[in-house]
Amino acid sequence: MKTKWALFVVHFLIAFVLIGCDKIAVLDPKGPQAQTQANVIWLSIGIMSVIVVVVCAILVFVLVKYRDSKLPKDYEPPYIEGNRVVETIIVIVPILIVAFFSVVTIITNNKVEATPQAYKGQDPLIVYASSSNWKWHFSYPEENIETVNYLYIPTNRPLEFKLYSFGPITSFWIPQLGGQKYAMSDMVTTLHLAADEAGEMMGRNANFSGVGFAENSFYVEAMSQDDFDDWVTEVKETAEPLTEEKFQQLLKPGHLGQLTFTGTHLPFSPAPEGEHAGHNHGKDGPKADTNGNQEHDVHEHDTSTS
Amino acid sequence: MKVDHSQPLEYSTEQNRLNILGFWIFLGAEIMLFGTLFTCYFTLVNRTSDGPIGAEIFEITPVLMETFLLLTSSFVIGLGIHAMRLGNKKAMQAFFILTLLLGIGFLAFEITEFITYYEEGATLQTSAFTSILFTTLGTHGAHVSLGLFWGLFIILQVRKRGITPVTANKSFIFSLYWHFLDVVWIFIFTFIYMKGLTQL
Amino acid sequence: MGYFSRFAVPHPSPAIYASMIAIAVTVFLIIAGITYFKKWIYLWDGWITTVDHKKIGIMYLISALLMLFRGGVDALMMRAQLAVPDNKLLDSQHYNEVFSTHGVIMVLFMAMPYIMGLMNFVVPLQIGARDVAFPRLNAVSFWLFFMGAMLFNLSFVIGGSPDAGWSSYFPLAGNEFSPHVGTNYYMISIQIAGIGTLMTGINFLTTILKMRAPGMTLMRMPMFTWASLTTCIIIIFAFPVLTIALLMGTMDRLFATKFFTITDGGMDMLWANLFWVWGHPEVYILILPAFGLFSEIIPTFSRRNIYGYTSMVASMVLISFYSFLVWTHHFFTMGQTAYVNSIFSITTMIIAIPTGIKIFNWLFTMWRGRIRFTVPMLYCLAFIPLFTIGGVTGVMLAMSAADYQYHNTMFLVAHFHNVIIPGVVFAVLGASTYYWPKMFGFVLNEKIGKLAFWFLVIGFCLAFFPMYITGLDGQARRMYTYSEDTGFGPWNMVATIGAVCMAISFVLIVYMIYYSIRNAKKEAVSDPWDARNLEWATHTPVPEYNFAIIPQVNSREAFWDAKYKGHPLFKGDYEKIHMPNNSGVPFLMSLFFFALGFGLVFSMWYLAICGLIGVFICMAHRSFEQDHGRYISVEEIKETEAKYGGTHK
Amino acid sequence: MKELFPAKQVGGFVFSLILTGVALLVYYFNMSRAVGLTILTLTAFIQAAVQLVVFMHAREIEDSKSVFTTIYYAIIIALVTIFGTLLCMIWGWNY
Repeated sequence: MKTKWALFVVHFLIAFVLIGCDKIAVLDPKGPQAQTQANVIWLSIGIMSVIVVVVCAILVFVLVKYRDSKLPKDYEPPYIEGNRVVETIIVIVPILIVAFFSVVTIITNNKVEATPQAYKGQDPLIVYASSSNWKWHFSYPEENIETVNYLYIPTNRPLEFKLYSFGPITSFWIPQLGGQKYAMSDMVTTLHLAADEAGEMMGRNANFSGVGFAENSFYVEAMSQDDFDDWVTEVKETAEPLTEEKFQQLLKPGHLGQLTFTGTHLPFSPAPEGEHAGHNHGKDGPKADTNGNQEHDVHEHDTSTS
Repeated sequence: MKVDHSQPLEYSTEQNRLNILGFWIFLGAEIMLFGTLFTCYFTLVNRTSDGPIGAEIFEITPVLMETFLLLTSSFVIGLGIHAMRLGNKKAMQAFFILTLLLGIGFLAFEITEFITYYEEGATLQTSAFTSILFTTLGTHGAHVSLGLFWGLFIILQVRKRGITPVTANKSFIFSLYWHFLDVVWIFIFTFIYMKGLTQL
Repeated sequence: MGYFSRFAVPHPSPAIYASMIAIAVTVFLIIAGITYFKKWIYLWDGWITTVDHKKIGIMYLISALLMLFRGGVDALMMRAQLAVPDNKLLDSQHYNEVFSTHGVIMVLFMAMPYIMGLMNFVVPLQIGARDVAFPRLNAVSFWLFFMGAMLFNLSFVIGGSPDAGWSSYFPLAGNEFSPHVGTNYYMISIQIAGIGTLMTGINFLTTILKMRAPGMTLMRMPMFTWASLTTCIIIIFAFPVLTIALLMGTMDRLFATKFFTITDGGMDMLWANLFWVWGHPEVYILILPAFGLFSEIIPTFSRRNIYGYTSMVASMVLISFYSFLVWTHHFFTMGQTAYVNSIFSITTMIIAIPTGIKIFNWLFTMWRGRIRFTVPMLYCLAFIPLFTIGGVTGVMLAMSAADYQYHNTMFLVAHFHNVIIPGVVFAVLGASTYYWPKMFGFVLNEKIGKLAFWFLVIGFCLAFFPMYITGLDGQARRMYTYSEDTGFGPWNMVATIGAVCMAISFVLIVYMIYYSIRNAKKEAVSDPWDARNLEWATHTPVPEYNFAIIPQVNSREAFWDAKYKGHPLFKGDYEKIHMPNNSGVPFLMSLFFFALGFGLVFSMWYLAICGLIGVFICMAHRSFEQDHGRYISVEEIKETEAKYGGTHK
Repeated sequence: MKELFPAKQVGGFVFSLILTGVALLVYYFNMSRAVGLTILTLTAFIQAAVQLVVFMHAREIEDSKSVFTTIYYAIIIALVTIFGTLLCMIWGWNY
């Protein structure tokens, strides 16, 4: 009876997990980077389950065989210092596993930190994604449009996200396209992604950033390049221009719906990269552009002394 | 309390040996403390924002004076411990007092230096660089100031109670502390001042 | 009123008002109770001024248990809030405060002191010493931790709790985004407790290096002592980093320095870096003593010596060193290049190797043993598979390409609870049951203990395994709510049910203690488990001098060999014993620290300066004080030994 | 009077002064970054070693093994922290 129940529970759990896995975002990739990561995850789950099974098997064996109640009354456990061979095995095998994983990790690190292999050579779409409490601003400098809290991207083209923040550290994450990366206030990080197929996705800030954090998510839609171009044209025809004044209003803490503008905030509030990087600018924050010369001097000290 | 006469007075009891080893381990932690400050200093040294860089505010003369004063005081307290081992209470006290005077001299130079920095517009709040500069120097300076009081207490105790296993132990541990502050200063001198002045 | 308005909680709720009243009532009842039963003098002489490592250990344990319940209530509140989608039980601000305090309390004010308590009680007994190297400093350590914990808990009712997470990343924790005093509390209370911990590290390292019984070479030390030694090394070199990080954070908040600010060259990455330079070794500060405790319990209940002693020691030493080489894996996603991430990925995975060796050695210790399923042993047996799962998910997290997907999600939350709960919590609960007879002279009830154990294990699995799945499905950690269409609902409900099971288990543990105090046979048993190491060679309860005669050690399991191979442990005659005097100064000094901390939190400079002067006066007092301790005469020893039934020879 | 000034201590002091002087060369003469930093690092560590051995009597304590282990361990961990931090915040970061 007991075994029957146990079997039932195990079956039930396996079925439950399998049904669940179908829809698990990270394991349901829509782009090459997420695919790489999902592969690593499945590979590590596979090898790691073997280790867990081996440990559990030894444990069960030992517990069944050497439990007090099963042993003869006069059984006295021996004194065993250790065994060279056994100890070598339990050192060597983990070392081999770690060595294997090290190779995997070096290869995949370089993969996810570069333009996806399949789309190499193509001109990437550059999107400046900046966060403010608790919104995401997406600037398309080449298309010269800007959106808030939603992101339209073309499929089959490399995407280069330039991330930074107007406040606390946030983390830009679209699970189905690839892993996250931090957006910080005084420097720009780069995230390489790409979408293989059209579809709707969830994106969010994954790093805790205060009261409005839970709702700090955005809507992502991948579409063909043609649809994307149509959308850009449509935006340019219909959307209001983004003024500095308007942008300052948008930065105020709070939540906003989805907004669309022509023009980006980059001309009047440049991203903290290059000359505008955090370690160069002064009291005025990312906006300080007027005393560029003076800053440049400081910058030269930087390179000479670091 | 068992006293082992084959060893110098400061090592002569079990508790004394424990104290000295414990203090060495504490110095290990202090190395890490200053190591962290140096970590932060090296990370932030170029983040000068609108404020001055090191070469603009550092001056060689006061730095050399501070170095000389602290080096000498470290030497003098070494002589003090030597005198203590010879049992020469008078010489020991003289050396300890001289050490503290040199320490006060060092602090005086450092404070003047800080005032100059402030006058030149490099304050604690100017930039990440000045913040970490003042914090690193200040942590060392605070250690020296604390050492002055500690040394004074020990001189008073030696004066009143003579050179006993207890006071010898305390004096020796204080000397370790003082030498250590000199070691830290060597690194400050090298990696903050010399490196900053020469802009290497 | 203007003066007092700073103490107001910025975001009050009925729960906070209720706690204010509850705290006031409890404090009043405690004071009234002590006064009514005339226990003030007993409390002062017996506990507050004590320098006895055993009593300090027990005080650590009591404080840790109290903090466990505070942190546990936080956990329950979080789970209750997340049980169903769009729940309105807590609002965002409260949820943020709750998870921040939960993290800080569980790591720094529960797990750490619990470990410190066990170290305090067990290590001197295990190495055959009469006390630690610096008994007075030990009292200072405890009281600093205690005052730090009290200061931190005060934030709940005065001024508001910290709400920037237990890692308090800047600039979120800076003045601009966290204007109320919560984060000041965080910085200063951890600083105070951290100074205490650093002193404990120095104290115990000196003790273990210098005060071992004659014949106990380093390679004959019991496993828990080895674990404590390596832990102390990590403490000594990790905590100064925290000291500096907190100092810089405090200065940013109180004196407007520019370390981690957005403007003027400040670098928010540096805080994350410093925090984890300390934070990763801190994880091993928790887990190494836990490994040590398992290595004590498993041999005892397998009736066998530990398998592969040398490799066990080597792996702990390696872990203590490697723990300093891996910190960057906490922020793989911060924008370093692929090669930096690869380096730290590999160092992180390397740490799994010594840990794996330990797991297999424990398994082989049970092999050909004679396994008894007592409560402490059950915790060890549950630890092995569960910790293995936690460990292998750790290796998964270490692969930085995949970490981009796990980072900041419930997967990560599941992982570290999966190592800390089976690792540390099971260890301390098992060890408390194991050492309970030595501490209090009676054995805890097995039946209730086993029931609590099963509730805990099943509750744990239910609570944390679903998080692996929701994490991979995109549930970020620290989200106070989620919408229905995310599909996280059912899994979170399971997790909440698990949390309730764990809560029941802790209630059962309290009931077990109560029941055992009432019903257990109070006959002094000095060796109830047929154990193997020196801590069981002395009487129960342990006399204040621990051992009337310092034991002579000539093997790794001195007490076992004394029992079964007839090696004489206690040679020679009684001699007068030197013991340190009690002192109220440590307590007083930590009170001044408390005043200093409270003054700093609220920028009340006069109070802070007074506190600081008080601290210096205490230090000066210590410098001038002539305290040579006292002697316990041979007659007294004879009397005590006769009362307990004589020294085994 | 002479016995109060042992040769070992005086020698150590003079040596320290010389090392400081050598470090000063970097200030007074123009030299490349590599040479300058090497001279500074060497003089600093040698001077620290002189303090440790000559003045702090680190060798004569019966636990000198423990003492040196502690100091070496501290130095190694401090260096790991310094260079590791620079690696992930400065050198290994794309500005």
